[in-house]
Amino acid sequence: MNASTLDPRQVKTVLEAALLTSQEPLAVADLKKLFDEELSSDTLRRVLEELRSDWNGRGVELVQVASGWRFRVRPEYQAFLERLNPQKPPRYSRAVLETLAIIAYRQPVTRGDIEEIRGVTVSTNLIRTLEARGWIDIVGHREVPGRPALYATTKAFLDDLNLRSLDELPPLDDLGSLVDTAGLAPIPPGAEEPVAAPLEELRRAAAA
Amino acid sequence: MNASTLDPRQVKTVLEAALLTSQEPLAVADLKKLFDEELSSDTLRRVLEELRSDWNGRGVELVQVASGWRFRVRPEYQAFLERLNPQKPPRYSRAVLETLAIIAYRQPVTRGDIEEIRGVTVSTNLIRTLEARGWIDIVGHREVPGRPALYATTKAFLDDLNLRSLDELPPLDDLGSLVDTAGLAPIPPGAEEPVAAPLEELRRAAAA
Amino acid sequence: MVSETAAAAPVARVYGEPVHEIPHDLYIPPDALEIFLEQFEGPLDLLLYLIRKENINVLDIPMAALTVQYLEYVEIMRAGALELAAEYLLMAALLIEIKSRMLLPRPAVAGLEEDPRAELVRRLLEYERMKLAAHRLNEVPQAGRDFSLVCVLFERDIGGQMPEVGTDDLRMAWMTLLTRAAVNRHHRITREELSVREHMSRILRRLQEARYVEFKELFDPGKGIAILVVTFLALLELAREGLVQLTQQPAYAPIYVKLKTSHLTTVQ
Repeated sequence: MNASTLDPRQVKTVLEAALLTSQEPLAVADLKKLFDEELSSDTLRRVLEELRSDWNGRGVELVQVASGWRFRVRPEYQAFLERLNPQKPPRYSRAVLETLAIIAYRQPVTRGDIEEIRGVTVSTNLIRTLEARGWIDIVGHREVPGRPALYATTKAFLDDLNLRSLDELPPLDDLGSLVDTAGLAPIPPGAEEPVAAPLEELRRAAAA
Repeated sequence: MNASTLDPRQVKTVLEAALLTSQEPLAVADLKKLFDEELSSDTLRRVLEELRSDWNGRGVELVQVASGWRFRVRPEYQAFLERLNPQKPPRYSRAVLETLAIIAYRQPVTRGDIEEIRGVTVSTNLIRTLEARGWIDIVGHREVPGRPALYATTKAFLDDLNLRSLDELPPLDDLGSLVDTAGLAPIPPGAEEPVAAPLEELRRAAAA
Repeated sequence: MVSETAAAAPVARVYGEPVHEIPHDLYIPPDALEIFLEQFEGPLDLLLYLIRKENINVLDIPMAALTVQYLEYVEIMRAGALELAAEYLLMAALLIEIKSRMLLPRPAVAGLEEDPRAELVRRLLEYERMKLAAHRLNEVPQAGRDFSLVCVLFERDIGGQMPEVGTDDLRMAWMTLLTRAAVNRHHRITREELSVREHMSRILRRLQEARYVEFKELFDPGKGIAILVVTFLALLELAREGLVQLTQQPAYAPIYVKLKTSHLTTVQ
């Protein structure tokens, strides 16, 4: 599927898929990133309005909130859904968990440190979620321009995770061997082609 | 809205809303709980099939996996969404993948069985990784000295791979294709198909 | 360039042919060797590589040649002072044993069962099957990695129930970060390092309350020597990261620890 040949209907399909899968509301600026070609905010808003009316009369509706657009259940359908596994606790998004992991393992850290490790911006909202929970707090400021706050985990965090100290967190020292850190596909199986550079090549390289 | 006066169209609307909001696949038995009135499994399945075809040609599709029904993004639309969300679960190393494959195709197996097949020690960390992911669990113990734990793959593993049962795993290579001279192939014990039946029994015994 | 020709020559292709030894003076860069050997998941993987590379019939493995070649690799690993897993040596012993049993006379009607190589062949094939299965399993699209799941907000009234987080969630989150390779692989976090970081947070919290604290007040001898050492390391790390300042006027006077402030920095 080529983003540059999108017709308006496909723009709507992509927007719908993105909004249905996002855990957070998506701002128009975020939605623009979905497409290669430049889409004006006006075009996007028009398609969003269309999408909203497409969902009229369904159990789920598209709404605009302060931070963007999102789908949610229509209040009149809540009662039905509440009959499903009512005891199931909600879960944090991966963004929240990653931020929490970085603060736990690398404390004290600034928001900039977290962004560097995650490779994406960390929203104020996200930090606030963890602060509101009482799991992180500010323990100081780094003396660089802007004096960014240094975050650390609190005792409440340890208590809630049933830990006596940070030492009891799972050690990370050998996790590296469990993931494909190079981001490469696994080495092709030996039956098709040899897995490794033949020793001869190494020798030749060494002898050269 | 009164559940006892639901017309078939509303049944579909409620099902759709439930499936769109659920973080886990929903089994037919779960879906029945949504309604006051008794709905037969057949009726539900018919409505689900209708819902599935309603979503044809959209960015999202309704699929059936091991634990039930759920919506997912069609793989051909994933490329668009990736521009929004760089967070993905880890790509595992070969050690993890080989261990997972042995558990998936030879289950139930002990850590010793895995070590025997791979010819190397299997670290606790490696097993923990797959357990933490919710892909494997202990379904019993082998009655030999030390009572080693028997591992099997979970429904969540099949769900994450969008499969309904172990039969849908990629088939194992024919031994004949691995040896040069067909016909002379020694048949290794247990080389046939993954054994699903004894596994169910073990689970039942473990739950009892 | 003797090694050039020696290296290019086929190694152990024919039954019973002598296998070229690696010249003793040949230098292989340890890094290259390590990367090369790291690609193997163990002795079975290495053996399979040797067999497939030479196009050897798995059902009729030339034990002498294979053993020599295998030992050659093991020898390089040892010479390179690489940490050699015991499994590699165990396999070497097994290969030698099979090789010697091949020399013994066998019953006239020798089926594969009587072949000393049968068990090795069975293991090699089973491992290869699983290795291929692992590769294929990894190609099956995975939720979250290759396709997203739908997740529409449902503001359920669950009595303000907060999301639960377990240590496994944090571990998983970290593995995700590792995969994205944004985290430097050499930045390994050990338990020891973690408790240092915990004490860094503790000292910073303490300094928030009091502008400065006397050095020795930060240490509590009652907690044991391990905590004292960790506290000291935490202070050093804080100073290194420029988060605190350690000052002492004359020699032997009390040492003070204070938060580093921009005001002080400019005065200096």
